[in-house]
Amino acid sequence: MKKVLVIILLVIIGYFLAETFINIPFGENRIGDINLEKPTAAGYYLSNTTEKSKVANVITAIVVNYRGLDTLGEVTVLFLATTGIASILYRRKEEEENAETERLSLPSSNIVRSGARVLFPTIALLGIYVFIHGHLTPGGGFQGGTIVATGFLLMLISYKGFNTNHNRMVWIESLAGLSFIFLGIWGLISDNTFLGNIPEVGKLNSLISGGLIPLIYIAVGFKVAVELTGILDILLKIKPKK
Amino acid sequence: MQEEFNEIFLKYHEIITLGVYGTAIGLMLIGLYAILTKKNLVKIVIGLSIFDAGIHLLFVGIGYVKGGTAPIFSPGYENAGNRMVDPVPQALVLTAIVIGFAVTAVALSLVIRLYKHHNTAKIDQIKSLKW
Amino acid sequence: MIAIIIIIIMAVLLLAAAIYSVLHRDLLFAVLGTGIVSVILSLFFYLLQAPDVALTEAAIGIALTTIIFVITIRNTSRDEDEIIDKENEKL
Amino acid sequence: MVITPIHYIIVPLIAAFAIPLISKIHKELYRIVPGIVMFYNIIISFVLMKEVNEVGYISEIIAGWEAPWGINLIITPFSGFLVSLISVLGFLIWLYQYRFKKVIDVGEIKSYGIMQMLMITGAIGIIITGDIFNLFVFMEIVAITAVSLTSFYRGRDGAEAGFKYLLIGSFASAMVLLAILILYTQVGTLNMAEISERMHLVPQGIKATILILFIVGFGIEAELFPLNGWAPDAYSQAPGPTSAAFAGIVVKAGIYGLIRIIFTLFDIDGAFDFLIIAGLVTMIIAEFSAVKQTNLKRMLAYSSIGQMGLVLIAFGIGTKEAVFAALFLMFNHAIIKSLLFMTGSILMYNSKDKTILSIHGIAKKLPYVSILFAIGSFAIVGLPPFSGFWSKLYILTAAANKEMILLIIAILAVSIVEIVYYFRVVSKLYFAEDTEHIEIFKPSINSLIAMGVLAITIIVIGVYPDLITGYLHNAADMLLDKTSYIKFVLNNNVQIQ
Repeated sequence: MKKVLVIILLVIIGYFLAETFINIPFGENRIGDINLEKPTAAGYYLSNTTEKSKVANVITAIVVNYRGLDTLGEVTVLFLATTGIASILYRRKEEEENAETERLSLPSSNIVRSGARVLFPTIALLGIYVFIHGHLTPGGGFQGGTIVATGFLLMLISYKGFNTNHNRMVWIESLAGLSFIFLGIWGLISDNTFLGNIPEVGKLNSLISGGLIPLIYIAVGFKVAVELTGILDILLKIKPKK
Repeated sequence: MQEEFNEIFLKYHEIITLGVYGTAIGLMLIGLYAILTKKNLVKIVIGLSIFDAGIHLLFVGIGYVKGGTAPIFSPGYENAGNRMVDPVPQALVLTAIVIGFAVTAVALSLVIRLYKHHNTAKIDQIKSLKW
Repeated sequence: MIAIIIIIIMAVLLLAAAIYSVLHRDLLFAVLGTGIVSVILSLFFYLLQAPDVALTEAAIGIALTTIIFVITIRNTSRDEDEIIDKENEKL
Repeated sequence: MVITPIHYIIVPLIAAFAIPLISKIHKELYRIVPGIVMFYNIIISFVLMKEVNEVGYISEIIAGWEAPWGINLIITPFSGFLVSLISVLGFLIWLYQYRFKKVIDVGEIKSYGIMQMLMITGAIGIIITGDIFNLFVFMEIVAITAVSLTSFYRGRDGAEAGFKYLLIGSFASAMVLLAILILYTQVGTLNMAEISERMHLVPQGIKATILILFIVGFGIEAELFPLNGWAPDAYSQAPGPTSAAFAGIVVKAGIYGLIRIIFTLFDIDGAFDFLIIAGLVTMIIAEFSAVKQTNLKRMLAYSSIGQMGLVLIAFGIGTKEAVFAALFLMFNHAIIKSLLFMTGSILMYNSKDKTILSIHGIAKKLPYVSILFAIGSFAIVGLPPFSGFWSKLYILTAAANKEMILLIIAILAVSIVEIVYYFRVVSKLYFAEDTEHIEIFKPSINSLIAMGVLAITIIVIGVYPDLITGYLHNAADMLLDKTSYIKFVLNNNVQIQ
């Protein structure tokens, strides 16, 4: 009975959504001419990014520079998720000592372990490559950071003894977060706006270009990698049911 | 391969429209169905992530421009500014995906804690609060 | 022509995987379904000229979301209705 | 260094990222850091309010891109007023919870401080940002911290209330995301001033869809009926200071979002009638549910929902006078309800089973807390020497000027209900037979100071309401003046030095 009601409700919602999106034609050019004096926001980004920011990937320019405050907020959300999960699943000291920490792990045969040992540096390098080249190719801090975290995941589940150095993680996380903000404050001092960019360095489509944008994205990459590894580490350490 | 698909997108426009919008709205409805009818907390979180996936697809869908290329001025595309897809929804959906992951992770950790206390992950057996 | 069929198949598969993951009683398979949804979704993003989003969805949606779901299921119950578990406890 | 609105965001973030490091260096320092940040927020508010009263608006652009292209932060007399209120409350809540007894473990208090501080930052961000997607991001910050704080205590119900909140909250944010998406296809921009300027180009049907999505999205934070199912659970399960922060800060941000969307983005007929009806239904249902509650914090939560309904009614009346009254009520509700939650959680902590029944006659043992609770109760129902009286009076006169007789009757009837359940608690505190109590936990001196400051504010504003009415009139004028806002953000974008 409840299911029937829900399905009727869903049909109504679906109808309204379809009705709305029929009026929004797919594939229509809503950007308009990008060379107008006052283009739309998207048009402005497309026509000015290469000149004013010297960044080839427009998405990176938007994420890090035009809408940099969003990205700061996004990094904060991940940070808060790590903090929140830690506090939700927190165990007091005495509980911690009593519990045998046994992580979820693959059947640890030699093949798995040596495979992980070979794969881990490759994955980590790939991730770092992705976030260093964020301003040139698709990808950036978030994608690269996630890839690095996947590498750590592989190590965590294939080596029982592999422990992330908690102290070092805290340092990297804090320093990456702080360097994001301080790069922003650099802009506040030199350009009088928070996150203001200094794009004079380098030329388009070379590794050193885009001013502070690649630096910020690298900081984001480190922070995301450590935060996601932290989340996985906390979740993997839960004592499973018998 | 992307260029080939662009030509096809021009040719069979209606079908593609239906494909993208229809799939997106379909995903949202399926997710909503799971949220509303399922009793298992893990299933509800799965529904939530499917619902989010639908919205993300809608975002990318409305940013698409017929015949456009990806908004990256890589070598050879320096003057392609006028035939690129809309970069703004893509930037927004990037943010939304990461935030969605954070929310899912928090939700799942709550599920684990609820399971520890009640030894069940079903709403109707977790009785202390009204649902 | 083949390409258009591929796209239609992708759309149908996407919805089928979503329905499968909502309806399947074994949560591990349901999570596998969401993984498939993410894979096809990131292909969709790639075809809609959004390589950045495709990469993000691939990294976060396929790898990380799936793994945290699996961890959760390991710590809770694998069966949606928890019948199997209860029976196991009796034995 | 010149003080600009961005300090509201970067200073707490620096502190939050640095607290894990600081905690390794000094054990006491990281408890104080949030307090320093909150105090700095008060200084920022002080400077900016002074400036905004001379200039009218303060706008700050970020990353060097002017208004429609980049994100901008904007302080108007209205938002500046709310932000100052939140800053002061945030500091007092920190003062109240400093060395809060129940929070003992080091790991926990670290994350507690970070989350509490960033929840307040998120609420401030919602209010000062001029960009709609940025608003969504800040909303998520508030949501995630609120969920984690709700399930902070080890007990079993905390996690449940948290999950409920998270489920409803992520549904709400999905709705906001969808609304932003549809809005973007119609106007091609995310800057609120530009959206407001181009809104007349959008067809009515789509406009209504967007409005509904936004109302569902923000209605959840603003505790609008029937979207407020999370509120009583979250309020009653969260730690005491967090409940105070919910009532004083998070809800204010939600209401602000709703009001801002309706006032600056939309001009649909019927939106204001909708506000009145929604507010009325919310108020009546919440106040009647409050009567039958046995848990004090749940009762306060329902009362809080009811008051938010009254705020929505006042905004819905729509005249300058009514908006002024609504702002006054928001101010009053923030300070009074925070005081009630602070005192109430101490009373609850000393009762045996967290019910109203078990705090009989506790006034002899906790005299200061009880008298502060009584002041709060008298103020919130609107007795004359306290500040709550004036806001209710202004709302009633605004309604009378528009000849809404039924509305006046409804508000008065609900006030009687309010009086019934608040006086029931107060009379039991003082006059009921003494029952046996568990060991009494005396509030620390700093929490007494925090509560005392709030109580003194209530009385002072009650005696001299003119102290803040000037600011409030100014704020109300600016809220209704949509065109000068657009003009300021888009054309006259002079950066404040």
